[in-house]
Amino acid sequence: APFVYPAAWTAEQNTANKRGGEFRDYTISDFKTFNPFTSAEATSIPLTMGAGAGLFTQDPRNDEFIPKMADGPATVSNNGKRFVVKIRQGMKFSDGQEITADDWVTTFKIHTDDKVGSNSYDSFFLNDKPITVKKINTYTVQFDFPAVSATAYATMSYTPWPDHVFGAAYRSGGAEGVKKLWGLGTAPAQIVSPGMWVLSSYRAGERAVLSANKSYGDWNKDSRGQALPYLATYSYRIVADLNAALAAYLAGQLDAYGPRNADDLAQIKRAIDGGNLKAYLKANVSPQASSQWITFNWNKASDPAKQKLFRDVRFRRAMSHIANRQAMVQLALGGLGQETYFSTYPIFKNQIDAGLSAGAPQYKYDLAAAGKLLAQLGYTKKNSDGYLVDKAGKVLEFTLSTNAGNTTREQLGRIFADEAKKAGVKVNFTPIDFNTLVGQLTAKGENRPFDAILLGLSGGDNIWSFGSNVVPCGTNLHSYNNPTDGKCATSQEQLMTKLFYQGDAELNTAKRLAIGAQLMKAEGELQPVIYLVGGSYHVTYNERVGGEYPTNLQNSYYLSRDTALTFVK
Amino acid sequence: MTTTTPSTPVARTSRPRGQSQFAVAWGQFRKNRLAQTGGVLIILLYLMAIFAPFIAPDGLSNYSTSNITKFHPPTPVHIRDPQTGAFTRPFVYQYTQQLNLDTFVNEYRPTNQKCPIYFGVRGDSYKILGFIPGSLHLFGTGVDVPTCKVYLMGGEALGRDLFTRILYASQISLTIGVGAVVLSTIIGLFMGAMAAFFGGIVDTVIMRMVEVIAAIPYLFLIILLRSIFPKNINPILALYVILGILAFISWGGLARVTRGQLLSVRELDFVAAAKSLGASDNRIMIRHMLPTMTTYVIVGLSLGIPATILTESGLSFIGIGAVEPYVSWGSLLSQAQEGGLSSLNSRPWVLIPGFFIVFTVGCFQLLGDGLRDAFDPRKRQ
Amino acid sequence: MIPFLLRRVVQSIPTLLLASVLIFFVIQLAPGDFLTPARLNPGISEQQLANLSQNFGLDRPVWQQYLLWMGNMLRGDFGLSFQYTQPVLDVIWPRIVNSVWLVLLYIVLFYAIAIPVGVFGAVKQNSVGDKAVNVVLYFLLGFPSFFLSLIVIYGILLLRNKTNIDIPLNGMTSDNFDSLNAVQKVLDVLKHLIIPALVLAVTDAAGLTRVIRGQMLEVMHADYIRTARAKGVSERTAIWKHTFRNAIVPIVAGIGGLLPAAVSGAGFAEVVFAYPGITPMLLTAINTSDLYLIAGFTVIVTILLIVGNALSDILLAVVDPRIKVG
Amino acid sequence: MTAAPSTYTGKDRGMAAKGDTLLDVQHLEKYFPIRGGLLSRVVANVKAVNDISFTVKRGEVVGLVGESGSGKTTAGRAILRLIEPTGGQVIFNGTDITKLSKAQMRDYRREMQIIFQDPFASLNPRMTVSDIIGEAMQIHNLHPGKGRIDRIAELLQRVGLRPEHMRRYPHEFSGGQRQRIGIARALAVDPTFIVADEPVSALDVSIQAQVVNLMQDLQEELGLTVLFIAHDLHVVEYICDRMIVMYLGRIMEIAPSRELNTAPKHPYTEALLSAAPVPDPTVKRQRIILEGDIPSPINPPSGCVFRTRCRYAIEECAHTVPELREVSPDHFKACIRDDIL
Amino acid sequence: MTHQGETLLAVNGLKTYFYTDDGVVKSVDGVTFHIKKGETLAVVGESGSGKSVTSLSVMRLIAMPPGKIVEGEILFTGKDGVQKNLVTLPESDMRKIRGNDISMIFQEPMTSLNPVYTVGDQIAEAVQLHQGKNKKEALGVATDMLRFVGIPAPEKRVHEYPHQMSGGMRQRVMIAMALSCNPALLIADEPTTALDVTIQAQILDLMRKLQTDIGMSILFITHNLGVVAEMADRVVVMYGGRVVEEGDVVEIFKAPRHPYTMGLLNSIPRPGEYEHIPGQPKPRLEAIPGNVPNPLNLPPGCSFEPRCKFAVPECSKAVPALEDTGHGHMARCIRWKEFEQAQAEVTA
Ligand SMILES: Nc1ncnc2c1ncn2[C@@H]1O[C@H](COP(=O)(O)OP(=O)(O)OP(=O)(O)O)[C@@H](O)[C@H]1O
Ligand SMILES: Nc1ncnc2c1ncn2[C@@H]1O[C@H](COP(=O)(O)OP(=O)(O)OP(=O)(O)O)[C@@H](O)[C@H]1O
Ligand SMILES: [Mg+2]
Ligand SMILES: [Mg+2]
Repeated sequence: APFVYPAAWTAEQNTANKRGGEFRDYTISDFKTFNPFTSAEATSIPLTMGAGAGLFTQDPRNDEFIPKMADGPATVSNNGKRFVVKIRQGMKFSDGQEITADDWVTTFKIHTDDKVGSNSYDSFFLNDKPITVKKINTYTVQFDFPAVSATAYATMSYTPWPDHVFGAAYRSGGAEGVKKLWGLGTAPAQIVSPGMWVLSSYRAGERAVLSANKSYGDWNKDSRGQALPYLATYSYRIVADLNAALAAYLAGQLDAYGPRNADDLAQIKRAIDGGNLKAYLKANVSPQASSQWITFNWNKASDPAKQKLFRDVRFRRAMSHIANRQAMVQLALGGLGQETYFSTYPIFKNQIDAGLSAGAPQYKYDLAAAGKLLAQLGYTKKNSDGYLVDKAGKVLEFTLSTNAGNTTREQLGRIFADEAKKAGVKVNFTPIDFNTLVGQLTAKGENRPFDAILLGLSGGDNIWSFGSNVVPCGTNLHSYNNPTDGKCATSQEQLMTKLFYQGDAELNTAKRLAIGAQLMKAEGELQPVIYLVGGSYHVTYNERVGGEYPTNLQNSYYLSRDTALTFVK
Repeated sequence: MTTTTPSTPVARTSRPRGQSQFAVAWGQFRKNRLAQTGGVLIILLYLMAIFAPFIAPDGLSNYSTSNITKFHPPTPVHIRDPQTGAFTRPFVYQYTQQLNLDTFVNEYRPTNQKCPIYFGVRGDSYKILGFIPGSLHLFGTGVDVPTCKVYLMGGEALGRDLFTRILYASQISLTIGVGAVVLSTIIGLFMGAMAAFFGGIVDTVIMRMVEVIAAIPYLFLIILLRSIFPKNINPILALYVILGILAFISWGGLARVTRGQLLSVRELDFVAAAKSLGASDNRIMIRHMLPTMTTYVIVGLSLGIPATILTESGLSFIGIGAVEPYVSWGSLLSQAQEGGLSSLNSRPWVLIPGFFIVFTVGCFQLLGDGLRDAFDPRKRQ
Repeated sequence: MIPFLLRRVVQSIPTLLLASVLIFFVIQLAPGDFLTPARLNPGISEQQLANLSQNFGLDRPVWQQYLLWMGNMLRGDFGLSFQYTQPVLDVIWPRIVNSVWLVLLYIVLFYAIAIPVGVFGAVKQNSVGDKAVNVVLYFLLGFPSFFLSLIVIYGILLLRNKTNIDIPLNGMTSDNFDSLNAVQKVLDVLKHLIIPALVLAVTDAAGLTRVIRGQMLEVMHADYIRTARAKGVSERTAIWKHTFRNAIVPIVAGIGGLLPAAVSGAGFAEVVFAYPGITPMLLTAINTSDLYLIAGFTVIVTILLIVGNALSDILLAVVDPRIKVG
Repeated sequence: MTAAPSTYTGKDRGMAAKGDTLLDVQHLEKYFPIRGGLLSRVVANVKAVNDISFTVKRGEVVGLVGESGSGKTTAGRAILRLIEPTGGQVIFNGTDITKLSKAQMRDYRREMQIIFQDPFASLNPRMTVSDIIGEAMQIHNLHPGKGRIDRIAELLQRVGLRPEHMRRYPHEFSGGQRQRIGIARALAVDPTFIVADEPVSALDVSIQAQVVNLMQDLQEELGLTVLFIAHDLHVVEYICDRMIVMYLGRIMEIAPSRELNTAPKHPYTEALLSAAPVPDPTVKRQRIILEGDIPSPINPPSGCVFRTRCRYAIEECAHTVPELREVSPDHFKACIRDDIL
Repeated sequence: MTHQGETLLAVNGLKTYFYTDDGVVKSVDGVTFHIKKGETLAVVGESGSGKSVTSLSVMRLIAMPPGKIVEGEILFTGKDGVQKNLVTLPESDMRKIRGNDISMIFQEPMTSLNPVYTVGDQIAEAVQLHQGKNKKEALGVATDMLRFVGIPAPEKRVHEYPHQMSGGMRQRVMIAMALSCNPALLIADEPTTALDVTIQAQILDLMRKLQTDIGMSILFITHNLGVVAEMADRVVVMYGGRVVEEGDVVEIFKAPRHPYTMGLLNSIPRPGEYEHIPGQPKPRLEAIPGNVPNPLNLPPGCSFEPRCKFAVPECSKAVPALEDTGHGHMARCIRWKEFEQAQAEVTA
């Protein structure tokens, strides 16, 4: 039986059964490969092709996983660590070959071969322990997790790539054999897709055109039984930057655009009002799924005074008081954004609300409060330049870096530095090269090469919205404290680490939210990282296309539409 | 009749002092109106750059986080009282702003609050040329209403006064151009002279270097070279780095020309004459051969500077030139273009720095061309 | 001819080698490597990073990496691009071809503008027209190409809104490119190329115009032009047949060397017009430290330069019989 | 050498008697390599000066004539070591100066000077006249201090210019005046020997005589020894004591001036004399017109280099390089035929 | 002695000025002379005396601006027998005369040929222009002309470029080009100055031969009196933009009436005239003192006055007139009669 897309997933039913047509999307960086195992970009051909192919899919109405390629819910055993999944029968790849358990097993194997270098490698490990995937029979796969995981369904929902292509190459040529496949030079006809789209043409640096995979329609229907997708073609135009994309969108050459800020919105609105563009535009649909923050280096053996300062919670709280988030929203985000105080993105409202009601603190803009805290640290006098000095006459100063070229961050840093000056703190703000910055941030040891860094993170899911590389001690992005032994420096950190793993293994949503709330409270008090502001998510698309989500389902996590249900009016 | 002494000089209005090459060139140059205009304008530009802190009403990075003035439009200066129509002290109106959530345009409206403009007001303190301190500004709104400000050329993304920033930016744009070209000229002359003088392996090595540098497209080379230096070096140091890189990639042409010229000058009779007088190689090099490069160098400088100003603006545009808190015209433009189309149609004043580039380069071109013509021996008898 | 070209190739080998060493050296000096961004990815573990670094050969010493690459290059293998995990040549070749098209059109337009204007300036030396053209060109010369490109794009957008003419904004081909026939394809590409090429040509033409004008003026005073006039030839013949042919000799000599500069110069326009040429890809490659891709580009462009120089030598021999190629 | 006198005595500076050999050129050769090929190796040589030998006596004026490209300038400069000779010796005042080091050579530079053909290229356009003339004094540290200016003024007057010309630049002078500056420069170090490389060829007819006369005066007053290069036989005929005729890098004939002009013994000299137009419309004479052009010095004819244009050439001329031999007192020729002229 | 032919070219009161930044250069200031059919007229004078400008004025090849023919007429009787004033002739008609009725060869054979075209092409160009022949025929004519001027293997040479030829050869090519349309008048502006004596002799010989064959007139510009003596029938002596003396060649050499001419004749070395007796001071040339006048700033009176050893105060008052001293011998000197007398005494 086919998978039926719920009618509620779209605001506008394609009752007239409009078919064919093209959805014109854009991307700002050229595609690097068609190979799903070596691809690492955010927008990639394999990702697009594989859309709609996964054992489970998240329902935007309630965030629950529902069976997609799976024929029904998984059978869970072994204390929630074993999942046996039956595969929907009758599914075919775009080349007509049937999709079977072998495809999942092979895909898993290749992803977890370290010689392949797949970007998904890590997602098949839990705490360094591998997951195993086994074929039970042609239509049954079995997943064994090393531990209970809240994100098990997300993990199992990877795209199955054809065993008859990759498995064959892997068995004969190993990792190298796989890597050789599906480069940009590969003829589109040779490319096989399990998902909604299949590549039909590609022009380097300009455009990729995908066409509907006919086989997909066999097992995917709309609520009235029509095969999906409705569209015949999905195309990407490769543009230099978002300004170019906006220009093309305004010229009617693209069907959708992700407005960044008030400027973009104003342009679009102006074009719409001027009658040059027939488009839908809604601002402030939801917050963005990302964060901007400042982290202080606790591992500064070379400068014990600074290390002591950065490790002092009062100092960090003072810094949070200094961050004029209001001005940041107004100036850097053009008024369209919100203040943030936690690592959880504001889009994950359930978690935020849980945290706030559990009493997670927010140290808001308050220079006076900052001054008091700093005075407690011994900074009571100001010198002739207006900077606070300690008893020895040493100025309270530190260097703040961010990656050059990111205007928003540069402005955030500017504002932070300028406000700090008002409070008597000298912040030497320098935008630096991205690679250097990341090198500094991820450096390990007792003496790491930075004072403070302003950066942002995005990515993660809405099941357990804390970063596995961020919260636990000893992980890569535990940016404030990353000593050689990877040990926590404070009890709060230990608590947070504990809570993180606890929540990650909690299958019950409510309980998980509660654990998260505790985590937020610990984090808020410790202020290891000062969270600043987050932008808003806006939606606009050309009115010639329909089939978008109902407005209440649109947000920066699920975006504005499912392409399967999109059609050209 | 065997006298060899010429009779009184024939028909020559004898001048007391001789006319050097430069005097002749100057005479030629004086006739070229366009070039002179260019030259005068350039002098004015440099004066503007030197006295930027005084001319500018504000400090380079001053803005308010409470009274948000992001992209404040230029404020027209009024000299008549709107009611009486009588001439008054020049003034501007204070503006209010409001984000229109329908059009998403941040709307600015003049209020009735008049901000009178005073000349010679005290304000931000500064140091001209790095050592002459001062806090006097050519003009400003004084301190009557603290939120009052003149925006002659509007405000930028953080609400900083663009006019002020353009003036400060000119310091960097104009010095980097000159600095890099002067430096590359020195390197080029030195390398060319070395190659010509020592010949053999030195010559080969230098000329190979020139070739290699020329073979790699300069844009790539600059970007690559810049990436060697950490970006978190002191911003002022970053400027020197760019200056150095620009000089490094552009000395090749001059070195090649110098070498060629010196090799050919070496064959000239006046060099042979000096040699026959027993002049040492050093003396021949310094007194006779290198000076033949002066014309080329002067012209090269005046034409190389605008080219470098353009390159610098391009680099700042792609984000590897001037970094905050320093700005150059190119980086101002880069900041402007981040707004994309909005910069063009809703706040075109952010493009003004671009016109400063165009104007400066144009002036330099006029000057350079004039100099080239002035030094052109074909233009003389 | 053949020995001459051979000689050129032989002579350029050291240049090429040195250029590649320089590039390698510089890239290695730069902080970070291809995997730096991956280190910031919360989803990638240390183990995984070590795997990747081994896969890319980044764990080996620089000189080994270099020698390996050099050896392979001599066999026509430029190595694998990290980003694309594909042979470098496969990745960059279409970009180079695209850039060459743009640069060629740009050069054609560049000459098409500069030559008539320069000749006009020389023939009507110091006339009002000459001066006016000069001033205009000077100020065009002052426009950074990216700035002019921005303004032009805005202008096109306005024009499109006003007239509904489908003027391409960026890219190299239209969306329906694949469904066009050969002639239409050529026209379509041309339509996309013309504006960036024109912007580039216009901003640069002033320089050449000055050179041509100066050359023409110089040649116009040559004895053989007087000879031609004494023969009774018309003004047009004197200018175009006798003067021009001689005036362009030094310009022809410089055509080859123009290539790398043009590739660089076209770079800004490629970026602003989102043209799928060398520079945008190279910038990404530099940002991602895609070592072999950068080195590959440099080598190919250097080869282009050498080819260009040889070409201009041949051209030079055509316009100037005094030059003997052989 | 003793310190230079501050004024000219107008006489020999008494080192040796007039008439002994001052300059002895032996088998002088200068080849210019022509490079080419893959590795830019020397593929051929321009044999600009090809084994020439002659002597110049103290106080003598010797003319060196020949058509353009015959190697006169090259010979003159090689003698002064302004270009390094490829082979042979230049014995000046008993010393073989080709063997001297650069530093040693500098002392000899005061003794030997040169005057150039091109009055425009030979003066540095960036230096004033006083700088140009004073440079030599500066180098050899002659007349330091105030005296230097006086000396320059004196030199200027000596060559027929006025002291106030001192501050001017070369381009402000006419060709004849520039040539005078060039002469003053050469005289600044009180040389014994001067190579005058076609000093009047580039001058106007009416000015030529002025400069020639000046040279002649100076030579007599200062007792200079001069090698006077010219391509026009007539110009040098009366100023020179002896003349050397060159063709394609080799000496064809050496003889006292008058004898050479009236009774040349070499076919080339004969043709050269005959070709020169006579400024007398009433004289209508039969001329010997040489066929063709001068052959290339890269690949000169075998045997006698003149044979290809010689009307007396015989088979034998192609095989032997004729030696310069004395055919009458003080008269040398390089021709194997004695039966002609 | 003079040919009794009719006048081919008559230049009357020609004034050609250059308007430069530094002032007006009166390069040619009232020049009058004529050439008869078949005659060779030599123009001598020093550098800058206006010889070339005169000839270029006849061709109307003066660069305008800065040059301008301000006054005078140039009357020329072309092949069609019609007398025209070249000063006022429309440019298109003038083009028909250039290269066809009047041809010109220049001083510098090295630079007077276009380096990028074969010599054949360059000769053929004139033929195509004036004789309406097609390219192939014109090349045939070019080959014939090369043979005519004595270039060996003309069939091969016609396809060669100027740089492949020596100076003498190029000057022959120039002559071939000039003669290719059988001009009535050949203007030769110092055609041999840049050449070696032996080559000069070849070229002069060739020119004389050709003149006899074709019967054209030659305006021969030079500053070499020896060449004048060999080539000319009549001589015009120029100084400071003016004709100072004109007359039959023998007259000029034997009985000069202008001090400049005399000075010039005295300052040139004559072969075999000076005997140097060892021990005696050497003989010397007589030189004209002073410098060539600055054309921007000519003296008000006789332009030779500052250098003239016979100058009297009147000389600087006004420009003397060009007076006929008999036998068509003209001189521009107020004291010519005294010289005549003095010479008569010497001869007597
Ligand atoms: N630097 C050089 N390199 C190569 N060949 C040279 C060089 N200098 C002179 N020659 C050649 O040497 C030969 C003799 O030249 P040189 O200048 O000595 O002749 P010249 O007799 O002085 O002629 P002219 O009368 O033209 O001055 C010529 O063929 C010339 O081309
Ligand atoms: N284009 C010009 N602009 C200004 N002055 C000029 C120009 N052409 C010639 N003259 C001046 O006209 C005068 C006469 O020049 P012309 O060339 O006729 O002299 P010439 O007698 O031919 O001398 P030469 O023997 O050097 O060829 C000179 O003083 C020269 O400076
Ligand atoms: Mg010479
Ligand atoms: Mg002349």
